[in-house]
Amino acid sequence: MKTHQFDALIVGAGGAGLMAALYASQEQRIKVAVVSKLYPTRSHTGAAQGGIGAALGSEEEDRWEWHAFDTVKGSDYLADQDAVEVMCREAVDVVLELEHMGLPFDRTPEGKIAQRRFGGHTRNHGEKPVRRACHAADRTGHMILQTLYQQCIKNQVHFFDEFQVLDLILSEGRVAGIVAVDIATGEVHVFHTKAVLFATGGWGKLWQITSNAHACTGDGTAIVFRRGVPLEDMEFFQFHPTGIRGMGILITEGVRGEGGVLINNEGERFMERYAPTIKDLASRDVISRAIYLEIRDGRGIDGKNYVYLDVRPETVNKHLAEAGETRRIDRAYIESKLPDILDFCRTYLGIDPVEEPMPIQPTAHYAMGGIPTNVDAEVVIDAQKTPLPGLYAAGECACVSVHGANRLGTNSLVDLVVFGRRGGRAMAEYARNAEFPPLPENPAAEALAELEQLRNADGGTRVAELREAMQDMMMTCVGVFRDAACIDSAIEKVRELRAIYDTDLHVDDQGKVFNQDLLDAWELGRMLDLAEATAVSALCREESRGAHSREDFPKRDDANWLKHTLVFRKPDGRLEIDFRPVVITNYQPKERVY
Amino acid sequence: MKVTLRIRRFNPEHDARPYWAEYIIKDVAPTDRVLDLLHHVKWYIDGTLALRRSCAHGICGSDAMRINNLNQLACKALVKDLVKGDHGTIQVEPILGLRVIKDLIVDMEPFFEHYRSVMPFFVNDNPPPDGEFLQTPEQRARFDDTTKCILCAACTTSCPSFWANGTYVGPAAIVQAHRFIFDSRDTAAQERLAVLSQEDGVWRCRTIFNCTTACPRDIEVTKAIAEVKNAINRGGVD
Amino acid sequence: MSAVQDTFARAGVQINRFESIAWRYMRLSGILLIPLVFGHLAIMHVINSVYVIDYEWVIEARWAYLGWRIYDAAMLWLAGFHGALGLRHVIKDYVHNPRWSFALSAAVAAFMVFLLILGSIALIGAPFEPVTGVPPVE
Amino acid sequence: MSGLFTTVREVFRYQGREGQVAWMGHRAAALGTVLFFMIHIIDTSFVYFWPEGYQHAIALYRSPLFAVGEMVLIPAVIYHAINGTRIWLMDWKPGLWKYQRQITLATFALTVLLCAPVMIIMGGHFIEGLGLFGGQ
Ligand SMILES: Cc1cc2nc3c(=O)[nH]c(=O)nc-3n(C[C@H](O)[C@H](O)[C@H](O)COP(=O)(O)OP(=O)(O)OC[C@H]3O[C@@H](n4cnc5c(N)ncnc54)[C@H](O)[C@@H]3O)c2cc1C
Ligand code: HEM
Ligand code: SF4
Ligand code: F3S
Ligand code: FES
Repeated sequence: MKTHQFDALIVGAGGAGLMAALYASQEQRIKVAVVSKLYPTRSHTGAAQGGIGAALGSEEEDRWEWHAFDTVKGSDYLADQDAVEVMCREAVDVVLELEHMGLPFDRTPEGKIAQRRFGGHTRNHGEKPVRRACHAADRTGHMILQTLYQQCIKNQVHFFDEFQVLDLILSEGRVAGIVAVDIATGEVHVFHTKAVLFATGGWGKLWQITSNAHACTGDGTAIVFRRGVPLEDMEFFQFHPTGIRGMGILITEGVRGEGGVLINNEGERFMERYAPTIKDLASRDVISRAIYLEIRDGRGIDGKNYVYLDVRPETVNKHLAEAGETRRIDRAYIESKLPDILDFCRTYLGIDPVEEPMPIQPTAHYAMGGIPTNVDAEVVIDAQKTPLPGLYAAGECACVSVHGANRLGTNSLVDLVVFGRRGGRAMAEYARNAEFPPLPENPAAEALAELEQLRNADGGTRVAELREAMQDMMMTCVGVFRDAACIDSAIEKVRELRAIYDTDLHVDDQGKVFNQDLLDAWELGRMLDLAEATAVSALCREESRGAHSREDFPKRDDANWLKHTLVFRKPDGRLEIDFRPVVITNYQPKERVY
Repeated sequence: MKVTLRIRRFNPEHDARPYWAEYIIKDVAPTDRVLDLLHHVKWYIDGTLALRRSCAHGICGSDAMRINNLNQLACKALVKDLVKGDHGTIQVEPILGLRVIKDLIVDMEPFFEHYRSVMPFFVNDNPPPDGEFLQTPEQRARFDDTTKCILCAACTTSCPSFWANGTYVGPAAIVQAHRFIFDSRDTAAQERLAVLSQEDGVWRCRTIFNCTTACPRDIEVTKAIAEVKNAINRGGVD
Repeated sequence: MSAVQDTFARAGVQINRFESIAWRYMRLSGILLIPLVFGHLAIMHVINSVYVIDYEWVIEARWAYLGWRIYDAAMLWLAGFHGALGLRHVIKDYVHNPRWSFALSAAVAAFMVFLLILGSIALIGAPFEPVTGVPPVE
Repeated sequence: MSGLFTTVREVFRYQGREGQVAWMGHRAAALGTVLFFMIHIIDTSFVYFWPEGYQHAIALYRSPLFAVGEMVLIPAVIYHAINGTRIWLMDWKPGLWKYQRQITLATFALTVLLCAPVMIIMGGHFIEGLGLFGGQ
């Protein structure tokens, strides 16, 4: 077993991890390294399409306060408004900083960063849509990830690529290191450190249909959870309304922005019934619910579990005419605005969206909840926001909370870079002043024991079977719609699956080199933890807010539920719930109408 | 339909040399990805099969491999384009010119070493402006194509010049350099051109075009390389 | 795993003029060789043939004229360098041991220089009238 | 891994398109041409250094084996020249990459077109030279 010593360690090399790495490594007096199970440029940040929101006002007047209002409203008033203010204020600065790092944003004719409209982003507290999403074609996330990685190379950040982190080491009430396995050799390494920042991304793979990558298994979140850190707002998981049927590949909101409409099996534009004013441009949670209701009432296409997203020029023009607009679109326009989407559909569905409607269904997309932190990305471990010294988290795995019950499009990328930056700075500052805590004896013992147990698991259930059972269960009972009975059965089921996992799992590969079979099994263990935490939190929240829709409690209930949930895992494995009030500064909760 | 999947397999812990393994997979849909077939093998037949993948839709660059003797992303190669009729064979091998670690996984380090050698990062040491660096849409369009690269290595490992000699920096590194050389905001074009003008730089490109065919992002790789060659010969950009 | 890399290590290098010139030379000489080689092929292999060509023919039909000597010299030198540089490509591709690679390239270069001198002496030195007493081709 | 062996094997396995075929041909033709070029300088220099030797060399060139070699060499040179022009064109005008397949196919076609009459005439010389039908 190898042991390394670094003052500060970053786990995960997506947008949040790389931004933190850049900032932490600017502090010359400390040694920093990044540990990532994927090669950095493979991180899921690269999949983000639409844009990054910042009130730059390149194209028209905009203020960060308006951005903050939209974010709070989008969150169904569950976001902490102090954090939202920090994010929206710093967004402007951080986007310019990205540009100074060479990020190739699209340009306005004057040469400024180009911005476009996006769902929920408005001028002057809801007056009308505003251009706020800074973008590089429909590849914004790719550009952010590449740019940050390039800067890390320039600044000679130390990387441990394809090292999977298995455990967090605590000692004397603070962080002492992590345990990771070098995937290429199977060797376990211990990293002795003063500070750790988790930026391990989301866990869309808990669900069957997801826009998330195979690597999005929520490892970091589950690791700290097992080490006693609570998880905040786990019941809020965003379902994006438009994923390619059966595959979950994301079809950006931009399609509807360009005039695309949702159609059921009767050829009806059903959003007219659910959101009479803005119809297909209502917020993500509203549309996902509407699609589900259509499917449930047998109005899915062929009675199956999907509907159509129709962006054919004739359809769009018909609706434009009905709406009294003069604008008309044609084939060439669609080709120029949505090249990647057309490519996905042509490649994977063999259909041309210009000629045929796209079969879509809601797809599990984004974790609003996660590891609770304050605005400096310090992980806090109770309702009083007590920090755990040396532990930080940023990006999708963390919950600051700026997204509350429903994230606005473009706000995740902002979250990554703003809080990645703050976290990087804060951890460097901490690591510079702190002493190395002593490493406990055999720091990797638990992780090693777990790996060995899994390696030798020779029961009768394959990892994939168990994973599918979990994904299926989450999709049915902890998806867009929930109710107590179904969630209850999900909790029971997940505990059953956990029992099988512990006693009857089968792992084929006993080797060391690239033993992905073993690591898949290990990841499944983390996902089961998160599935249980999600279901338990969902059962607890007896109201409907944002992405959390309880059929047995269809109304938002500010009197009882304007608060965050914190789910704790006790050493014996039991889960407990606590609450934390929402921070409200400027915007009092109102009914959310668009 | 039915597909026989022939996979070039190698486990350094057991095998002296790579061998072909065949798996017959039933009920394959024509729209299935090769990645789906590989997953089927890995999840339900033999968990020891090793391959890199993550996004599953051609965005992350993990799963470039040689499918029916052509470099492709397993997640973008569909069965219907590889098999005609209702039974056929699909052959999957690791990409060429890099050491095979296990099954479809190769050692990417030499590839990334070439990548890092071309200074693939934005350089402009002047104090930044208050706002953004201004750049016209035309200046931005000049290097748009090469910003799309996902570092999948499909191009470099399809290049006979790279197969012949791994010291050639390879098309991917040149594409990455191109992205900065032609960026109006960047100030280190000369340094990059100097690096690429060395023996193992652009001259090793013999205009074979395998790279352009292989690129899953439809980057005009050979064109980018030629532009860099011309820039070197002219002593700079424009 | 990737360790810290000195990413600016190669930043001090200068443009490699030799490679750039060699590369351009391949193109330029190629273009110039087209008329020369095609003319040569047409005269020697298509219009005439090895069945016509012999010692006397070469002197009388061709080297008796200074123009043809210059023509051949141009072809000799252009193709000589072109071929040698071309062989260097091939050696660099397939011979990875730097010492072997250098030795082979040097050998090719030396041999090519020898050939160029040999050819040039012949072109300059050959008489403008055929020497008598050379037996006919059997 | 990489090297001569891999390259030779893989250029026949890998489904490269026109460009790969064109390159294989270009290199093969080039190697053949240089080899011949080297021999040819030596024998031609005999005109000055050793006229009798030159006559021997020509006698050798008239043998059927060399006649066949000549029939391979000439097309090789023609192909190398035309394809060399294509390479030069593609490098000089990178924007042509869109038509690279067509241009490469045109290179092949042009080679065949040019070689056909040359081969016919040269074949004629050969048959004549053999003297089967009287000849000189
Ligand atoms: C298809 C799609 C489109 C999107 N579009 C937008 C958009 O337009 N705008 C927007 O704002 N947001 C968008 N999002 C959301 C946003 O992209 C993500 O929330 C964000 O990229 C997450 O970044 P991250 O840095 O937190 O994590 P990731 O980028 O997911 O990175 C996670 C990192 O952690 C590492 N890691 C994980 N587990 C371990 C472990 N055990 N050991 C070591 N390393 C580990 C991984 O290797 C990886 O490097 C989109 C998301 C998707 C899926
Ligand atoms: C007739 C006109 C000719 C043209 C237009 C021409 C063109 C070219 C070009 C452009 C190249 C460079 C290829 C590259 O960089 O990838 C080349 C390579 C080469 N040429 Fe020529 N050439 C001609 C004649 C010759 C002759 C007569 C010889 C023999 C002496 C020759 C030998 C070579 C060799 C050995 C190479 C290297 C091959 C390789 O790298 O694969 N060429 N030629
Ligand atoms: S240029 Fe294309 S093929 Fe090459 S690494 Fe980049 S994306 Fe892959
Ligand atoms: S295949 Fe290789 S030779 Fe050049 S054009 Fe592409 S890099
Ligand atoms: S899995 Fe990401 S590119 Fe194929």
